[in-house]
Amino acid sequence: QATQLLFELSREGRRAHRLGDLDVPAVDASDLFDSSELAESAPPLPELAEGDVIRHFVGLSTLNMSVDTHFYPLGSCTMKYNPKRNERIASLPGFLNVHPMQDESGLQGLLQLLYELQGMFAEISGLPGVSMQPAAGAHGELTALFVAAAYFREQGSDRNVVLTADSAHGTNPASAQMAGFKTKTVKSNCDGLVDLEDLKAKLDDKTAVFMLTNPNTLGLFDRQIAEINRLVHEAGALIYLDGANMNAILGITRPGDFGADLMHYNPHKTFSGPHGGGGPGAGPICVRDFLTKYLPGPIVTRTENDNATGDEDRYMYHLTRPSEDSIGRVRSFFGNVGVLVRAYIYLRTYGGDGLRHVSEDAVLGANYLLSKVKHFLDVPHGDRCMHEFVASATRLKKEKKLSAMDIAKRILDYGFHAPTVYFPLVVDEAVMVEPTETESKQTLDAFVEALFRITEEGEELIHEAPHSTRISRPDDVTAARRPILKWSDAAGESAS
Amino acid sequence: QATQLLFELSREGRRAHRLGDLDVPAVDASDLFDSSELAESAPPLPELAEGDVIRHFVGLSTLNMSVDTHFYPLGSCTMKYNPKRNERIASLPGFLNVHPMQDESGLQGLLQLLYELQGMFAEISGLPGVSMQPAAGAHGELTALFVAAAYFREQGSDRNVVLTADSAHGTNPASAQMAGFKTKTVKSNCDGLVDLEDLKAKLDDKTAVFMLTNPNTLGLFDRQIAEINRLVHEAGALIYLDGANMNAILGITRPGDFGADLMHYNPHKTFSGPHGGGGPGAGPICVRDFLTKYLPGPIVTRTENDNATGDEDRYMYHLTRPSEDSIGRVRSFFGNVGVLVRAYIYLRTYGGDGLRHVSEDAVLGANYLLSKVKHFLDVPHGDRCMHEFVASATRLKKEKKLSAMDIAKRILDYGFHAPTVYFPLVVDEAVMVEPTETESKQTLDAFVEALFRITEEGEELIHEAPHSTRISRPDDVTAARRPILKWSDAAGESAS
Amino acid sequence: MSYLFHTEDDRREMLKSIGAESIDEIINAQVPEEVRLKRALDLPPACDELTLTAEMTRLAARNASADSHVCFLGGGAYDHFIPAAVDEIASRGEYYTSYTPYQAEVSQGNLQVMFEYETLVTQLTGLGVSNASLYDGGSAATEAVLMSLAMQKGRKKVITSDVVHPQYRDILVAYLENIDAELVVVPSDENGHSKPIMDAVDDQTACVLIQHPNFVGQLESVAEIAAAAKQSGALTIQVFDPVSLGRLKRPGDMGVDIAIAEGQSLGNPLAYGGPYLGIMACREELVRRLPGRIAGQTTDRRGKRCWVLTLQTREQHIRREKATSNICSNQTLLALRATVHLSLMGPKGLQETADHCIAKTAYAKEVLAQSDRFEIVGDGPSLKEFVVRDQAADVAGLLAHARAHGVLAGIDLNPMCPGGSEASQASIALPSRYENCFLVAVTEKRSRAEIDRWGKVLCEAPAMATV
Amino acid sequence: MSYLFHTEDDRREMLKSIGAESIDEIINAQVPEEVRLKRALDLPPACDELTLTAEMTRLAARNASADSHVCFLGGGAYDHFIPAAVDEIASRGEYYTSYTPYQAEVSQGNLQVMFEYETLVTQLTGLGVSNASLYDGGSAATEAVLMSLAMQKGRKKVITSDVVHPQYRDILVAYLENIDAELVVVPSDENGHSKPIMDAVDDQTACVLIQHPNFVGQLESVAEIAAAAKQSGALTIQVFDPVSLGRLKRPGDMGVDIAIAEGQSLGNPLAYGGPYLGIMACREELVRRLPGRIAGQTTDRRGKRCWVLTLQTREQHIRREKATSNICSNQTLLALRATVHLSLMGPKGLQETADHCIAKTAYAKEVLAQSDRFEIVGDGPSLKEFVVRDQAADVAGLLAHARAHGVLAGIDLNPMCPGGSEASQASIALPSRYENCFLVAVTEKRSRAEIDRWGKVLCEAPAMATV
Repeated sequence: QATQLLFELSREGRRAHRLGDLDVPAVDASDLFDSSELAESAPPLPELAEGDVIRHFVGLSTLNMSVDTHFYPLGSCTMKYNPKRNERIASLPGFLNVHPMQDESGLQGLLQLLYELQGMFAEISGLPGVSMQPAAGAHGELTALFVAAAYFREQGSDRNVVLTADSAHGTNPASAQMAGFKTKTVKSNCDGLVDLEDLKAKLDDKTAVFMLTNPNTLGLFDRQIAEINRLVHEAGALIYLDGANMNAILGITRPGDFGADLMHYNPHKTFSGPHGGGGPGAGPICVRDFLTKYLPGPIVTRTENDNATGDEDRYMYHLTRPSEDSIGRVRSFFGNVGVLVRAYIYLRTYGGDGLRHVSEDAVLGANYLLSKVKHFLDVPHGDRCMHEFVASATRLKKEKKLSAMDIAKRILDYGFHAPTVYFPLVVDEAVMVEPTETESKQTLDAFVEALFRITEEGEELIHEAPHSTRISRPDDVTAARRPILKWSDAAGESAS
Repeated sequence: QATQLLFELSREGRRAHRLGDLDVPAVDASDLFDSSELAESAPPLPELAEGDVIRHFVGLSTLNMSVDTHFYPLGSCTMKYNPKRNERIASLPGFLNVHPMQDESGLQGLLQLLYELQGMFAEISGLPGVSMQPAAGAHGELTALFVAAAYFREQGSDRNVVLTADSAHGTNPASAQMAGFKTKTVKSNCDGLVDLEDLKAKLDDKTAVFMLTNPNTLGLFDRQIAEINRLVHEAGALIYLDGANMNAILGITRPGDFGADLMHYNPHKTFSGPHGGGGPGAGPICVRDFLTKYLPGPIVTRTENDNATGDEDRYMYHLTRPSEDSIGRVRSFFGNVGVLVRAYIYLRTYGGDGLRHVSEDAVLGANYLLSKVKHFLDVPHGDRCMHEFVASATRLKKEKKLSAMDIAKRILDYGFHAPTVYFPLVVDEAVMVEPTETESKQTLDAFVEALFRITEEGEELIHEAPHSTRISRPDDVTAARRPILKWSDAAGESAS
Repeated sequence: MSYLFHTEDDRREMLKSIGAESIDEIINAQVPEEVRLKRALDLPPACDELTLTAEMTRLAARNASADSHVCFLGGGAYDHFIPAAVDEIASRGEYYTSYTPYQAEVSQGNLQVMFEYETLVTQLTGLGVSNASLYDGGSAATEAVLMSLAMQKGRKKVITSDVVHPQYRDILVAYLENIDAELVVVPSDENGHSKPIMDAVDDQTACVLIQHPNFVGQLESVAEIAAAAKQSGALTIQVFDPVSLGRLKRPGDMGVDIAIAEGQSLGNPLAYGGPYLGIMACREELVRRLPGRIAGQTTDRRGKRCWVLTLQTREQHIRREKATSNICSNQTLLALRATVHLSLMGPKGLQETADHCIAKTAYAKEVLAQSDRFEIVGDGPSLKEFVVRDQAADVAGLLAHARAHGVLAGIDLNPMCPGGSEASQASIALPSRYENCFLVAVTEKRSRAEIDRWGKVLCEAPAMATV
Repeated sequence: MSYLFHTEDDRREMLKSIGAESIDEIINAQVPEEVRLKRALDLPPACDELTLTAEMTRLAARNASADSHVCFLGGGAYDHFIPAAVDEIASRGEYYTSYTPYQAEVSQGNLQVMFEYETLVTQLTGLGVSNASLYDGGSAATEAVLMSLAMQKGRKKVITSDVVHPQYRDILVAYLENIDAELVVVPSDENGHSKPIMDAVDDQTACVLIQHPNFVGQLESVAEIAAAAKQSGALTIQVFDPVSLGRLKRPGDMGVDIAIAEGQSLGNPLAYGGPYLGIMACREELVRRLPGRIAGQTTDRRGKRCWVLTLQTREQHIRREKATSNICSNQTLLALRATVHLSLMGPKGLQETADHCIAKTAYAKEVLAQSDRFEIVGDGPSLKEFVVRDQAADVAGLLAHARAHGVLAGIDLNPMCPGGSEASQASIALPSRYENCFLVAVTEKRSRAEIDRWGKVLCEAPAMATV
């Protein structure tokens, strides 16, 4: 059946939304405004009935895999179960329909929540300064680098180099560049950890920040962390922790305790999201005491309420504007509050002990998969990992022309989302698997079974996979060479 | 991929819902209750995690066709678009979380709504007495027959026969039997309308009620209605109207105006439902003045409020208990209020004029389909209809062994729900199509095209249809002969 | 117009295909002039979504709800907690906008849910078979009686007790009025137990209908009553409370033949009384008289396990007047909610819920014992519901006072007692011992603070009458 | 534990397969003893759904919302009506629990939505190309500036006006601080128009950033400014209001090169400021510098039309430090909401919404004109937003009074004026003419009764200071 575009469903004169009659005197726009300001006609949007719209978008939704429908072991993305209570509570009008320019006196409930959440982020990270303004992980990275830059600027320092690991997420160097830094790459050693010699060689009096992912994108916790901590700080630089992999270490170890001076969280990953098809996320950052004054604001603070009538109003909560030294804003308004509210509910649901169990089960699941997968796929970095691991299809590629991409495509036919492939760059034909703690052993077993079967299947079957999806192997090259980025009436395109 | 049952997913010790610690002193049930009253263990329900439950039921949902996903031309069922505003408004806590035993003084908003809805039902039907207690159409039928029985009982009459049309829904005779009546069937004539001679022959001083469906299940409005009205009433009987087909005549004609003394509505059909997979519905009934006192209650009434402070509390609304003559209750509490609230929102959305347009477009759509379908399928009862029509596959069956059921099964492959088949019983190999007013011409055209293609397709292809669904042609006979009505651990069943 | 699709062009093209000038022409050819409505319907004018949403929000806000008030009302409908996951599932269009699964191939979702629901009900009740649901608890009780009468041709007597839900009895009266059967309502003993019913059972008795825990919150001697009924060849029907089965013995384990329940408390909102969920389970031998839809397991033409509607020869669309019942819908959406709810609960969750109800109810009784004005009526322990006598004989005033203070404190039993507005005949009245009493339900949702507040409001209420 | 799956049996079997005695053993082998946390995290204890839902409901009720109060606040976030159909779609798990469409075969839903969104944005703006969304309006404005700087190597000057949203300028300052660029904020004229900006454009100017309608609700001479910029070889960036395009000329039709907007008003809830939707469209020639995700059309191996993420060579996961931006997420769920919203609106609905805003805003101005205390500031007509001066110079007191009467009456502009708490530097301050003023937004949602109530509350407020 054809998947038509909205624009192809449109018929002139059809309508969904309508307003009632005006209950105030009507105003003719052309009387009020200069004709040069007015459009000759309304924008050429499609014209649809409400039933059109619902069936169209409900139909499209069924073409997605999602956590609610499929196991989604996408490495580095922490596709865990998204609790339904989070959605319900975050949709209460008192959270959902609150205007960002409201006065703090009418926001005591929300500010209390945000205040407590700041405290929880600080406790989990071991870093006391918190800003919840950044809108996503990469935005948090960038913001933290702005903070570092402001710090060095105030120090009168000319440190302008950021070191990133070769296994790091691509956002690390991109953020560093946007924050005005030069970047240098630190190599991984054969264990997949930071090559200390290379780090030493690159650390100098120009180094501002070493950006570290720990556990790293290979799913390995860097056991040299104490040494890294010493080296970087002795060189006068700061350590930034990419918090993408926090799901491995909640309550087990804290970035602030192992040397990080700044970090960001991905609440849409670690604190159950949801991911929303690629967004929204949030990117709250935590920093050490001496960096707190550079944070963007506002920050939530509290004072004792002298007129308290009970527990409920024991404190007054305030939006405190950032200090003079603040880097300013990185987005409008407070931050991605909707995402933060969900993180708060998640953290309250588990509590401190529970959170440690989350990481324990995430680690257990990944190691269990690893213990099975290693029998038929190479796993270059050993048989222990934290919350994810990276296998390599190099051998299969040589022996059977079976690439990481082929595996990813074929596993879709078995009813699983694909693992992350070709990342991190330090592993050839990488297949990066992150099961998370919210999958059953039955599901993990079924996934391993499917993965194994694929390694035994015929080449042709696999090279043409997936077979069960509506489309298969789209032509990315043509898409990029001759981009079609919008529907056009004139193009005379037809659904197929 | 297997579709496992909940019970097969279960693992001992897994849990979803938990309560917190008791904030009152704990009580040991075995101290409080006699041991003979207590179960030795909790019921053997399945043990699942919340993520299990969500993925299971989200997955199952995708195996349904529904109005939100597919055109659903199921004759006699009025599968129209279910407005999303209805769902949102009906879910407001002030409607959703109201207890049925609350005092009327805390229910003024809801009672106002129900009062106004009673009035709208009366206006649309032309019958002044309304009870909204029945829970479904068939329940409304039964209730109306209870009312008729009570009326004749009070009259001291021994009328104990209900006449039903041979084209009527099966619920008509079944309800009559439950209400203590004997039933006789009135034949249809060759035009598909009531055979007046047969009606005359069967009307006598034992006849209590003639149950009429108008437009009938062939989608035909009985143009002899004035004569039927005269005949039945002159014989001293009452006319009951099966309101299943009200979607054809809203604002066009009223049952009370064409002779009905009692009727029921199907708000889940006519007033946009939704159908909920087969329920809940509602079955409000309307009756003539002289039958009002027999209605089950409570009924909502209103009085002027002497202490009114504005428009909002100008009236006080009351739950009025039924009279002494009332038949009593037919279900607990007020009725299917959630369904009624949706009907109210629907009626307010369209208003009187709009409602007439609903029926006009329903009639237009059905006649349009009829004008196309008649070229390749026999339509025994002419080329005009109201909101639905019945085609026959008799010729195709003879010529190509293509039955109504085959057509129903094959059309599923084209992405349409099947029409109703083998009903009404008066048409051989009946294919009953009701498009409703909420489908676009594009959809109707695509449906006709698919139907036409099927008549041209090869036998084998069709006899094994559907091909695109997860299952095909289940074995109904074995299901009924050796019923398996529950999952059983011992059966050692396995998913396939 | 609101949800209509056709543009003027569409209409023109469609009329052309039909061969008609106008829609009126099509209609007028069929609907005789004499019965046509010559004016517009007199309804409020069409209203847009924005305006209507605002207006309805104001209307909704004028109702006291279990959200705006603290709710201690029960009597067959309870403010139990509903996990968010239940709403998430039930709000999927594939469930709520589909219809009865006539085409099994495109209804496996609903059919499997029905089959799972039926299985859960058998697990819950300890009985062999369940249907896919009925309208509500009250009408299900009557359907169980009708089923018993049909099973036991010749026996015309239906015996029940005056502490079975008055509304359930009201329905029974309405249905039995029209058929050849006799209803006997046996008075309960002074503590509100129905044991006296045992003496009324005879060889003319088709069935005995009891409720356990009963309407006034007391437990019944179900096993004994069922044994006595069985000895006389009568069937035993028990109205049960699903939540109580977290602790109490299951109907099937006490010799009950047909168990029915209001399923609202399993994940369904209060909704001012409906739509609700009629649960019905019975012994396997009775299955062919069971009313309502039933889903069963079978295989498809490729041998795949699947589900279908089955045993349809009981139903009206095939059997017409010979059907077991006229019921042709079922409460699938509410059964779905119950299925999801029970899946989330599991055995432990259900038990925990029952335990919290028990403990909180005991605590509520204690709180009220502090005032001389109130007396707990009945000698037995309570699961979640109990009766309180207001010695000041001002129940209506008391409850109005509480409501003004944000508490729905209980259900006034006076109107249900003999002579009361809801007791139009003796067969549906409560015993007169419940005059000046109110019924209180305490679910797991009620916090200690709420119970304390309830107690405080009641104890501090002014007494308009005196003892 | 909450959402965990593994039973003790599961854990045992899994550890056995791993060859470890315990999870601790696995962890301790990797995380050195010296950095391990030796205590439990100091967080509130685990909380069950019932308790937490009740607690959060109380917390939510302590906020004044656009539901509990009548909202006249704007300033970049607006209380426009959101049809129920938008929530229905966005609450489907297939949308909100999926991730970035890395595997196109199982992400065609999201990819097609992105492609439709992009098309709708081009239809709305009259520009050739759109990305699939950015974080929010404010950061999108800065991304547009960065894009302009990158396009125009050598030109370092960024020119904007003091009536562009102060927070948007605040973001710009933060970003430009770290790179080699100069920000010039040109004062608006006495009526709040940015025409003086034209004189500041020179051959060092990379781009001109204006807002139309601007922060104080006035229209700008966009076409003239864009023409002047073009003459100097600079790009013009316009911050627009999507709803205004129901009536106003589209950015692309006025010579604008890059148009950005806050997309919140297209079906996204206020949510205390986020998550929001950054809309960005530009002329087709600029596409290879566009930040963020882009979906494009292609065909699959069988020739079927389909959609993929494309032009990824701009992005950080391929280009790393050479990427056009570090942005690797997008606001798909909010873009979905906007897509559904615009589909429901259509051209007529958008126009009707703009017309209602215009009429209601005009009416609100009239209502306030009845009081001597208030003066409307600015000479132009308003689409939905305008500035009011409180001649009694007590804006904070006035707005607090209104809030106590259930009305969120406007945004106090004092803190944004020079020396105010939100104007830490001159480049982000409003002109001092807006001292003692507040900003009012009137959307189509405000009924006449609500506007009258707003007027009454304001006019009857006690004046603490005098003129």
